Amino acid sequence: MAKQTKPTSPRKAAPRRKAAPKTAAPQAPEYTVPDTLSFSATFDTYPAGKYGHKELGLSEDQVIGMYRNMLLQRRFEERAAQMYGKQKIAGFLHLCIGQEAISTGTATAIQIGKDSVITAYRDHGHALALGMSANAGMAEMFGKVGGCSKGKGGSMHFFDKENGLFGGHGIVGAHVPVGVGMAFAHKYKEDGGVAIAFYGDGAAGQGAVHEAANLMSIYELPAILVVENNQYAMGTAVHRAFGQTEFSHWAASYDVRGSVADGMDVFAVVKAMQDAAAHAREFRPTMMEIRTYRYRGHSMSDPQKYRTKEELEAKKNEDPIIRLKAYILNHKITDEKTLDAIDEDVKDEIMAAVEFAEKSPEPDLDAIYDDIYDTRDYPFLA
Amino acid sequence: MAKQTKPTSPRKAAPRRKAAPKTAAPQAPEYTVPDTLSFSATFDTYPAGKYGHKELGLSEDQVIGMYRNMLLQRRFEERAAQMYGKQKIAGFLHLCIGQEAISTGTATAIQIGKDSVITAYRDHGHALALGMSANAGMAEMFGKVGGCSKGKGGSMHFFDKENGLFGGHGIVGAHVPVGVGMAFAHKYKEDGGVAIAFYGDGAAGQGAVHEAANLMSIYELPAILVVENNQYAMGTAVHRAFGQTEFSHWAASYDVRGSVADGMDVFAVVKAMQDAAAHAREFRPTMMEIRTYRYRGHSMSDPQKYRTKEELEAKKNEDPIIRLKAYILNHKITDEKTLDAIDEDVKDEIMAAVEFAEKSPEPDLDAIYDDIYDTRDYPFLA
Amino acid sequence: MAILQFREALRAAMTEEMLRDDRVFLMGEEVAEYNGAYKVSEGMLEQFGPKRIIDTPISENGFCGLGVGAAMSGLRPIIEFMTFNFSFVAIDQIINNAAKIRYMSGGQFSVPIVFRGANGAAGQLAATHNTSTESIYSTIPGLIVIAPSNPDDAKGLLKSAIRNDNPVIFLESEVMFGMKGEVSDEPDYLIPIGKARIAKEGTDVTIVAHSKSYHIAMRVAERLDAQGYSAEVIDPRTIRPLDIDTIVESIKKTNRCVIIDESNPYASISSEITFQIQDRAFDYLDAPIKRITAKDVPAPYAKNLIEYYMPQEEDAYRACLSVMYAK
Amino acid sequence: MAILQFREALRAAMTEEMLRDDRVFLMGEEVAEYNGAYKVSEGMLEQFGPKRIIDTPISENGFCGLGVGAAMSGLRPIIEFMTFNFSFVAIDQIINNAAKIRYMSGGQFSVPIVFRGANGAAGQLAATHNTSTESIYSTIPGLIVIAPSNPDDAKGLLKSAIRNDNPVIFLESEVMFGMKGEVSDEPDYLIPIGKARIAKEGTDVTIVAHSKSYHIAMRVAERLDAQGYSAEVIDPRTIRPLDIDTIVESIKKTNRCVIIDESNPYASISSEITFQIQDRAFDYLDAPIKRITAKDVPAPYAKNLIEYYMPQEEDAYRACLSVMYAK
Ligand SMILES: Cc1ncc(C[n+]2csc(CCOP(=O)(O)OP(=O)(O)O)c2C)c(N)n1
Ligand SMILES: Cc1ncc(C[n+]2csc(CCOP(=O)(O)OP(=O)(O)O)c2C)c(N)n1
Ligand SMILES: [Mg+2]
Ligand SMILES: [Mg+2]
Repeated sequence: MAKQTKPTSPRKAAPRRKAAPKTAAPQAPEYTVPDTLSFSATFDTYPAGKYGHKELGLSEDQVIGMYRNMLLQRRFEERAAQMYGKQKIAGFLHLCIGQEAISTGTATAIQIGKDSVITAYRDHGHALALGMSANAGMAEMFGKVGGCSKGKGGSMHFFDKENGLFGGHGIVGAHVPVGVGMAFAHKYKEDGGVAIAFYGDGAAGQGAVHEAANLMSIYELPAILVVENNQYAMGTAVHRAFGQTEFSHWAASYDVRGSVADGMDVFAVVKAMQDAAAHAREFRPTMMEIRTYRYRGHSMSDPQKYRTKEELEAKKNEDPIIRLKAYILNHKITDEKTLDAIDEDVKDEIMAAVEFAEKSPEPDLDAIYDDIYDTRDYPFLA
Repeated sequence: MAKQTKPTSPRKAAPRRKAAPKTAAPQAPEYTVPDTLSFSATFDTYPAGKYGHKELGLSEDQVIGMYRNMLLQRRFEERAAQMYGKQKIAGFLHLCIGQEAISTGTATAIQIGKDSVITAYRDHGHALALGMSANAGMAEMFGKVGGCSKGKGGSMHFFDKENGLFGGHGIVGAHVPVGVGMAFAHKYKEDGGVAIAFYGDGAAGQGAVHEAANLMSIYELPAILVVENNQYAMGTAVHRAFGQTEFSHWAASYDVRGSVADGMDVFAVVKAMQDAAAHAREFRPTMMEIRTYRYRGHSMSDPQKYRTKEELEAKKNEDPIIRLKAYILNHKITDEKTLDAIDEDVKDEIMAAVEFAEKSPEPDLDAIYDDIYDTRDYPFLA
Repeated sequence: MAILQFREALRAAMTEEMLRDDRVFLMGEEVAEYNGAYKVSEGMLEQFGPKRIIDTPISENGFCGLGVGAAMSGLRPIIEFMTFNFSFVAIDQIINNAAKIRYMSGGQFSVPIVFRGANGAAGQLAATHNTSTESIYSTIPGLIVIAPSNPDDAKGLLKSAIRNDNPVIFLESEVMFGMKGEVSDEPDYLIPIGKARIAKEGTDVTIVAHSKSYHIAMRVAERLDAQGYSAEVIDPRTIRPLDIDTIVESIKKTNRCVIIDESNPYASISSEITFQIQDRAFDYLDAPIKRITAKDVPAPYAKNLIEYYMPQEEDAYRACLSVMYAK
Repeated sequence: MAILQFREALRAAMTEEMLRDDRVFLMGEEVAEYNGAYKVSEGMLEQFGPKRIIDTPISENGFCGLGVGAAMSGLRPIIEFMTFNFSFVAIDQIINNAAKIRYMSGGQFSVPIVFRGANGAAGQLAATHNTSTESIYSTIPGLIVIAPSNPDDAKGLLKSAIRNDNPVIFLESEVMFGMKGEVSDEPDYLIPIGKARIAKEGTDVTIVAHSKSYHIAMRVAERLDAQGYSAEVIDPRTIRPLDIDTIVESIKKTNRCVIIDESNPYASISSEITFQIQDRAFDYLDAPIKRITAKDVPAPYAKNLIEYYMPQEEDAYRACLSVMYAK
């Protein structure tokens, strides 16, 4: 929690309202310029290796489920890359390999169906974690009617209303205010839900993120803004793009809670999200940084000259899947054989998804006019 | 100076380069999530009543000049309001009455002609402080060819290239990145100049300001961003619009210097600007808050129900012109009679400006096609 | 029927729809405590409270995005732009999110949202504050664009817009907010989106004009009548989808067309209406289609220049005569 | 003459102008260390150093505004949009600042700035990444809009754009970056802004098409030739100001016109060209002007749909036949 020695907004101290946006304006802040002005804040941190499944309230089955889910994401994307090579998939394809703990950890911590999630174009992991079938995902990338968006959206636009996934968005940063709007709706409808908006470190450069953060603060929304800091925006390292690279510190500019979690340890993510969600349900929004790493290029056409092989190799030692596997074995949650079987099972699921995507028909040409408006009764919709 | 206990960007420590934008990327920041994370920062403050003219290096003549300039702004605007009532001036008219110390203090502290300034639509004061003639300003509002912008811009668009005024801008917040571009050009041209962008507290809600602040930080520009916090954006009090109302604290999100000055004391403004300009000339940008108050409505049609008469009256006691007058008399810089003569002189200047504006001709209708492009040689320019 | 100002008609539409459906809310700068910069929402905060009438910081991009997210979540936001000049800082939310999310999600999410506020020129406000945005918004598939010319249409169309399941750009006018007119007080007074209004029947020339320009058209038609020419005046009301059928039917009768529109002309609505007419009624046209628009320049401040900038009644009158080869 | 890729021609233009004038600099996302997302600026960081080839954060609004301020201060920025799809978050800087500051300042400040990058559709990228922006930008007085169709024009026009004292929107194409062609290597190879190119002379029908669509036009013209019809192909190259004289001259000869443009059709360039032709050459037209455009829908992802979305050569061919009443 961003605690400030000199509380600057009187709202800070006041109890948070649980219903509608703020009504009576709180008293105006002190206006005389003081002789000295300083401030300090502390942030909640969620380092790797600090949390175990028991204290997080996770059953062994859940842990195994998380392992399977992360593996599902990994294999799904590896296969997608292969299918891209075979030109079954086209356009931009952004893989989240290395970042799987974020989606899985989040899905574990929130209430799927009740809560809502929005993310950028690097969206496969979040979709699969929230419960989208590999079939629907793969078919979407194949541009087939069996795809989650009927082949209209492709890799960057996975949507899954049932599981609360509000997309998959391609304009960097622009979906973050949309996420705050989802939180607004949760509060308006008083449905107890929280909204989480994921975005990349690069997206933090967009004014949209600043506006969204301030809005969630003043309306006291059940919102969590999460920067998936994978250290690069395409080829731009974080420290080349930002004056302040500690993203959790930004929370102080909006008087919201700030936190930072290690995204290579799924349990750290679970804990960070559990805490943030609990705060959000009481209308205390969080700006969270999750530190992670993408093992692959930005998209399929990235020569990756901006980082060294050594850096990449070093990071691979932190692989969130390997880490969880070690945890499972160390804690004797299950044995290697079972995990291998899971691996096989996941592979089968992905192979089946590829087959499903192959067999799913292309959209009718006439479908180009579907789903633009709620009706096709407009003169220009042939 | 925003000093952080845990310097987050390694650039912080490194000596600032004085020439081109950053080349070699500084080393990446520490990436492991720590067990605890906190930070603190201090900001330079410039309270009212702390500075006298001598320590600021101002001569008595300069002080009298400052007094005259603030009075010129005030009388200019009072007369403009009257002319608006007579429908000699139309459109939106925003008065800076009460805020005059900001423009005059700034103009005193910087190098006019070398440095550059940009502001929002509440621009008369800045224009007159930088040296625009009352004639050119009044004629502009009358929509006459003798106006600074030949009658094309009106009250919101005072431009004065010679004196380094880059406008007068109507889209809230949008001119702030432009100001950072002016700073970019100073550095690029190595001309030693600094650029100052003024904007309102309301404008701080625009993403453009966030982007601009980060850009000036990473490129280490000779820039000063100044929020003229007059406590209201139209009818919206600052604390209804922002989670964090201490605007100087925002500096920490960009790793730039933060400061706050009392805008009702012109000497506080001079000092704050002298310091900021000195830092800027060494490529250390500042985000500055100046606390001020607008005595009039937002524009000419504002019923002002959002504040009480008492609040307004209380603030009138802080009037920057009255304060400076008292200072001058207390310090025996000159006597009441001389100040009265200045007042008369200013009134005459304004009356002459009204006459000038009256007599200045309307633009030719054909001038509607001038100054769109550098040439009129395009088919659609009749 | 009641006599209402344009702004009152808009308020009535919003109020009725908010009473009818509690998913509807109004958000924008100064809409609540200030009662609206142009008093469109006067009294609504008192009536509906701060949960549903919501002041925002000056963060158009942010609160338009917020509206999109709320709409995707099942609410029905009305987002007020103080004026549409300020929509450019938020246009990405409108073009890329509001307009396209239904499509990109394969129809899973709809975005029932109304973006409304003053559009077009409003006197001596200079170049950034006098923009007619209809050309830009109507080129975007996924959007509906409406621009009523009178209080009754304003009410009936705004109610339809709020009930519509698509993103709607609803263009009002600073200059018209005070205009009075008869307004239906039927509780379910809905004017269909996409239907033009034949404001005056005639046989010799068709004048197409929406919003403020419609009133120029009516004056021109009167003058023509006085000269023995019979002008038909069509107010398209909805710009996208455009009721081209009604326009083409009229041209088939009059064989001539003049379009009045205060937008800058290039790639504008008048260009589009011209394309569609010549495409569908080429053989019926006895003269080139003429248009009277704002001049192809940024809006100037000076009184004489901004008056000159606007579409001129006299030019429209003469254009009508010229397409009738009457002069 | 050298054979260059389109991207190399652009790079050559920038490089030459940067060598000629040290006020010129290039700024954008990934233009420097990454060598350009589409390798247009490859090697330029090495050649000119980080003072003049500048990477930005993903802050289009911010760095476009920065460019405007730098241009007002006497520099000559080239701002690269990774693609013009992303210009919508910065459009306010272009419409309200770049385009209008000269006017609002009464001519005191000029804004010599080039906004350049890929425009239009580029395959299976779905709705937000396939926008043709020329209709929107060309409706704005104060802007110049250029869209070359081949490497030689790209070089000659980009050099002219960089030397021009007005804000220029320079529209390239992801799909064309690799296209090769002969390019002049004259040091001062400047193609005048506002002049169309008659790519092929003909007598029976005029095809107007720019950028990628130009290549469809040429294929259609060849097919028509083979059938004994003579098509004239005009590439306007500059969209604003439009060289309508050249187009009208052609129509006076052919009496027929087909426009190919991959923009969404409503209120687009094809609408405008149609207005201007019928306004100026009404009596010369023997058939309605036809247009072949992108479908009036957001761009879909699926392969078959996005192909169907684009202007079809076959449709253009048939449209030409139909305006000649040849089928
Ligand atoms: C507004 C906008 N500008 C630029 C782009 C092009 N672009 C796509 S992804 C990307 C990098 C984003 O980096 P980051 O936010 O860190 O996300 P990551 O790819 O690392 O997940 C850029 C510049 C875009 N899609 N939208
Ligand atoms: C982008 C944009 N949104 C809204 C407006 C309308 N508007 C003009 S001034 C203003 C209030 C600005 O307040 P502030 O920035 O505090 O400046 P002040 O008027 O107090 O000087 C608003 C909302 C605008 N001009 N531009
Ligand atoms: Mg990243
Ligand atoms: Mg203010």
